[in-house]
Amino acid sequence: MTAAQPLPDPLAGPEGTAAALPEAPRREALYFALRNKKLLIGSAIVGSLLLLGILAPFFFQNGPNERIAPPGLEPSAQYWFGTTQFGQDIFVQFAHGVRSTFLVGVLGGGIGAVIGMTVGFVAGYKGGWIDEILNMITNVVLVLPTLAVLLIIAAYLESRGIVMQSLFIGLTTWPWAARAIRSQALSLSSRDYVDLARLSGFRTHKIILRDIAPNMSSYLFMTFILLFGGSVLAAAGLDFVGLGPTDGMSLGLMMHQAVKWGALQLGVWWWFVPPGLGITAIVGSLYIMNVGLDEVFNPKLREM
Amino acid sequence: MSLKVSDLRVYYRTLRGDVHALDGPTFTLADGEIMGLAGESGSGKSTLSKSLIRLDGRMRYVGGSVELDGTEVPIWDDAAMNRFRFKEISIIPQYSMSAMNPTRKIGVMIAELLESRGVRFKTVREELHRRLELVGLDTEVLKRYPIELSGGMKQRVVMVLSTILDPSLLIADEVTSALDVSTQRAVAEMLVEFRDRRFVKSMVVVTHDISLVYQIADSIMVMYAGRLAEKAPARTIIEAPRHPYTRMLISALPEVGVTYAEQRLTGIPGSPPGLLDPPKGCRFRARCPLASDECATEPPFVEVTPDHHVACWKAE
Amino acid sequence: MLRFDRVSKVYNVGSFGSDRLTAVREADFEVRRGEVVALIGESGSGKSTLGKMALRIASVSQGTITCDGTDISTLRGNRRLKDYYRRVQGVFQDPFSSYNPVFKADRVFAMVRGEYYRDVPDAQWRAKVHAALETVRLDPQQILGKYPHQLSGGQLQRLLIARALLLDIDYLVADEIISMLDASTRIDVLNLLGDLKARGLGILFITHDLALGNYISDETVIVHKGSIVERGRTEKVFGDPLHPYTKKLLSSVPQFHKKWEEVEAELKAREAADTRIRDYHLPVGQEPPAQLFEADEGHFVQPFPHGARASA
Amino acid sequence: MRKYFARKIFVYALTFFVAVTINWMIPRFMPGDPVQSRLARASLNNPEASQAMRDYYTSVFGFDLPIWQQYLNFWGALFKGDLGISVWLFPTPVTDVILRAVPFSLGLLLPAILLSWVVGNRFGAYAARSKWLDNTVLPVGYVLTATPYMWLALLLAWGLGIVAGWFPVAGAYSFALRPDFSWMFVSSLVQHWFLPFLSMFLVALGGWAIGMRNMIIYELESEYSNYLQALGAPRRLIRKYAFRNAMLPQITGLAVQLGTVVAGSLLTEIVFSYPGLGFLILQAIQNQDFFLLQGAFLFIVAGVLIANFIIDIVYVLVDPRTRIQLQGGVK
Repeated sequence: MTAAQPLPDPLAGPEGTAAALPEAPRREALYFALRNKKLLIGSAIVGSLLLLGILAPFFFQNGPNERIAPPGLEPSAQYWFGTTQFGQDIFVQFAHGVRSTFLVGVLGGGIGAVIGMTVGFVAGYKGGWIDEILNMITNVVLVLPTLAVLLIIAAYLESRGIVMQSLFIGLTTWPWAARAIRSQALSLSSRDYVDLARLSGFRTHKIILRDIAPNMSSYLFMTFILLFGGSVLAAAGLDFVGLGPTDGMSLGLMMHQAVKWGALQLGVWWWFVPPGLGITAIVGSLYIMNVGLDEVFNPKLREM
Repeated sequence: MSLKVSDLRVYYRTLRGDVHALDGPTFTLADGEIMGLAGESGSGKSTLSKSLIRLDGRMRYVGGSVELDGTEVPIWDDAAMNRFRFKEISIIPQYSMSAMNPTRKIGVMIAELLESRGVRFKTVREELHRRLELVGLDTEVLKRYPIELSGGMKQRVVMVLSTILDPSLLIADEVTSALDVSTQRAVAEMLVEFRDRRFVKSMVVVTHDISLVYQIADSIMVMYAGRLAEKAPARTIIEAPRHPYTRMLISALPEVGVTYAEQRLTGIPGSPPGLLDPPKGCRFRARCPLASDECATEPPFVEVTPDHHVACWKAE
Repeated sequence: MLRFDRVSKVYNVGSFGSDRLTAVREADFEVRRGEVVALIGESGSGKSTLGKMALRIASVSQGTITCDGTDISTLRGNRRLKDYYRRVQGVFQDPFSSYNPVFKADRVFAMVRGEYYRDVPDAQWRAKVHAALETVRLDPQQILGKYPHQLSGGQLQRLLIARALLLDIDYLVADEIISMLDASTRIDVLNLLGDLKARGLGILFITHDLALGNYISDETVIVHKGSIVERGRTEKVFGDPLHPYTKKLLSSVPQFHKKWEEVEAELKAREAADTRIRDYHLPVGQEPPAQLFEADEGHFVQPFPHGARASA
Repeated sequence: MRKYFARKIFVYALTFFVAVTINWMIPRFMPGDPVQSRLARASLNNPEASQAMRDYYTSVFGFDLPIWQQYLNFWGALFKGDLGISVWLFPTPVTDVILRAVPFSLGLLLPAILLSWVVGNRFGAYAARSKWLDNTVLPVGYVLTATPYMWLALLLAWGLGIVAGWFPVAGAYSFALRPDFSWMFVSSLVQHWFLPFLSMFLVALGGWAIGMRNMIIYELESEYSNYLQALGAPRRLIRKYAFRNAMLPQITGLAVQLGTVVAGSLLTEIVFSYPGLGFLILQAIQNQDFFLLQGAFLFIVAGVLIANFIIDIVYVLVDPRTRIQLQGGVK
């Protein structure tokens, strides 16, 4: 969550270079994007896991909870990740788990991003008492420990689905994003071009959407990625405690079952290693991608 | 001869190649001389002043030499330069208001800086107090944090600190440009006083405001597009400039008493050339009303009358 | 007439507006069509706030600003505000910050068209744009379709003036529009304001630079710490400055052909020779009122203690 | 200064109020009347507990009372420290059950947070030194922060506990021992404590290292660093200043990260069956002990709020800028 400057400041460069850049800023970003190792490696890992999550389940004849094999098999050519104590194919579970992980990330991160952006933009642009009140709300939700709130809500829900879970996650993880976007929007809204948009008769929502947001697009995208990662981890925690979706499969639920049925004591490492590895790979690659993006969009970091 | 710069070339590295920000200026600065270094943005004036003390990460030394009091200054070698910095060459930066560590008491910061350069703080403490009082500050400021001082006070502390070791050369980088009219005069006059009291031997005052350096400088050097255009005593530059750029520039500047209704001024048409791939010959050629074929060759920076150097074929 | 009638601006600072900060105190002056008024002050004087209030970017705390008789704070709703902006426009200090860096520079024209000239056919619009560009002496070929960073500061400021002209405005608020431009080109942009004046525009030229204000304006208003200390015809204010602050500014501004000491000596000599009886002197220690005293025909000064030097 | 803290306290009080209100609302307004269904389910399993629950619900919720009266009663009980009776450990009051678990949670949390903060900051400052270090420390840091707490706990428990056999993997001390101050008991306590501590420490470490690395790069590019470099100050002095200044935002970061670390400790305790609040929560969920769950929730919220307030005080003490601004000493 570094404070990223969204776009190169045309006045910040050394003398003469500002006038010497003939191309559009976007094309320049692409140039750096294609040469940034962190971005390329990160997106390769996320991309391949995403493909696995989307496509693999279509090729399995069996569902993730079906007992189709001898229990407790080590990884082999037939069962790539081995089987559980109940004879479920761990690879099948993994693929389904990856799918729901992405779903939670997109939904939870998306809901969090929408709330965070709305609150942040309105507070930062409007200022005054609207800002004071939104700030207060943000601070209250910010200091509430997210997982504890989610636990208490989930515990009372009779049936839990991924969508419901994502909704609650999104409702609790937005405050830091709102704060970050608020301060960016605040500094952008004092730029002269915002005043100029007002002098052109633009209404508030139009100014936010057309003039402020496009200048932070990279920043907003990076915020979404961080919220995505946060949602995935929060969901994994809930699932692990046993408050995950009541139907279906998730990576957190796999770990929950592994612990519940003594995989640790029995030494069935292939039961709990893949799900955690999957989460770490997805979230970690997203974070590293984010660093890459930051380097692409923030010229100061390029020199490092 | 205090400072001697010969054919200094410093470029900026960019994606599309080198920006020829500083292309071979050669000049000297006498003992006790205050030189105003004037130019528009992209003229190379700040590249030149920065080069004399510290090249930043994007700047690349290409060639030329700098000599101070007869000693070669290794500006290409960051580590070797440390010997000269502060003690021989010092700077009052443009960002004086934020040049001090915000979380350290000013006195502690100064002591730590001095000790780290091998100077016992004890030996300069009294002189420091004297100079702070000279610029109108209470020595109490040493016990304060920067945030407790006004912008002007911070700037004065930095002026005293930068010159406390009596450097031979001081670079004052746009020190007055962030100030209001009513305070910039005091700061500018303080610079002269520093020279008169021999806190510094000679000084380069970098500015975009010729009328300001005219008030305090002995000589003015005008730069254009990475090269020197003209250097002469201050009064000569204003009253009898020889380079067409200097002439046109001066006649484009209004001063109190000149009005649109009575005496319409005109600017210089066009804009400076890009320095990524600078044009051959005189760089002012494209905007110059006097330009002719000979201007396709680069004019040398020559002394046309004593102490008056011009780089123009038309300057007779 | 764009008239400031005892206009004040008070900012609420601190949490829930617990502290107050007066940025402008009972400013009273006007801008007529066909006239340039220079509003001169240092940083923190409140000069930009006055400009922002005239542009309805900042609200007026007390007093009224009227545009040809209409109180502009009563212009509520997007439609009436847009009508106002058709007549009053602004150009700001930083040409690079005035353009949204992700769009091409000529988007400022497209914005105007989208809000005001939706129904104008393409050909007619193009003619209008070209006419405006010609007024500000820009070559459409060199400007249209470029990104802001590909243009110079001077070109960008001219482009903004052209944008304002598309709306057929009566008044222009020019806030430090040339202070960030290079010395060799800034004068041409300033001259442009003179041309616009000749076309009947009223211009509020906000600046910290006395020489620029002196050069272009008909009327001068000097502001100091939120209050107007002196105003009148430019030749009067510069030729016969009354308020100590104005004198201090004049003796501090660096000139070309005179050194500071010479200017100061001249001012002193003139002051000594001046034997007029001042009836706007205040007893020492009395707070100066916001209302100005008419010292000479159309030349107003804020009363100040006798023998006072500048209080800055 | 007083105004600043009054404002902070107001936000924390408001947060606590919101938390209590959530706590009260959820059982009341969840679809399908969960209270009745819990009562019904509990009465099947444990008739005695069911009676206790019913008593508590009537006194606090008083189903026939108007809503606002129920709400006030809830607060009244709360102020008396009455959070109900635990069903899981019937008939111990929830407050007692929680107070017994709190020391274990704090014993894990405090060292893990503080040590990871100190060590992480050192690593981060170190990483900013060279491109090579940066390219190793940074990815490792990101992978660590991306690791789910329980997964690293599982890996350590399996690797160092089960396979290597160096550390026990369940409980806070050996089941064979009774708590006393003997050498044997204390060493057993430490042995059991180490793995959960280590796993929390490692996950939190990454975040601090990354934060510090970013902050210090920012500080090294700041104008005071530039000025020092121009005056030929040695790198040592410049780094020292940058490090100290970069620490300040990291203190605020501590407050922001608190919720995440606490959540991590809950999950870690579950893996190691470590008898802190996390383990209680798992038991509460599995045993449908809702009083216990809600009580634990309130304790966690209160703890986080108190910690936030302590961090606020520390920050004002260490950052001269804030301190001076709050004292109104800015000229």
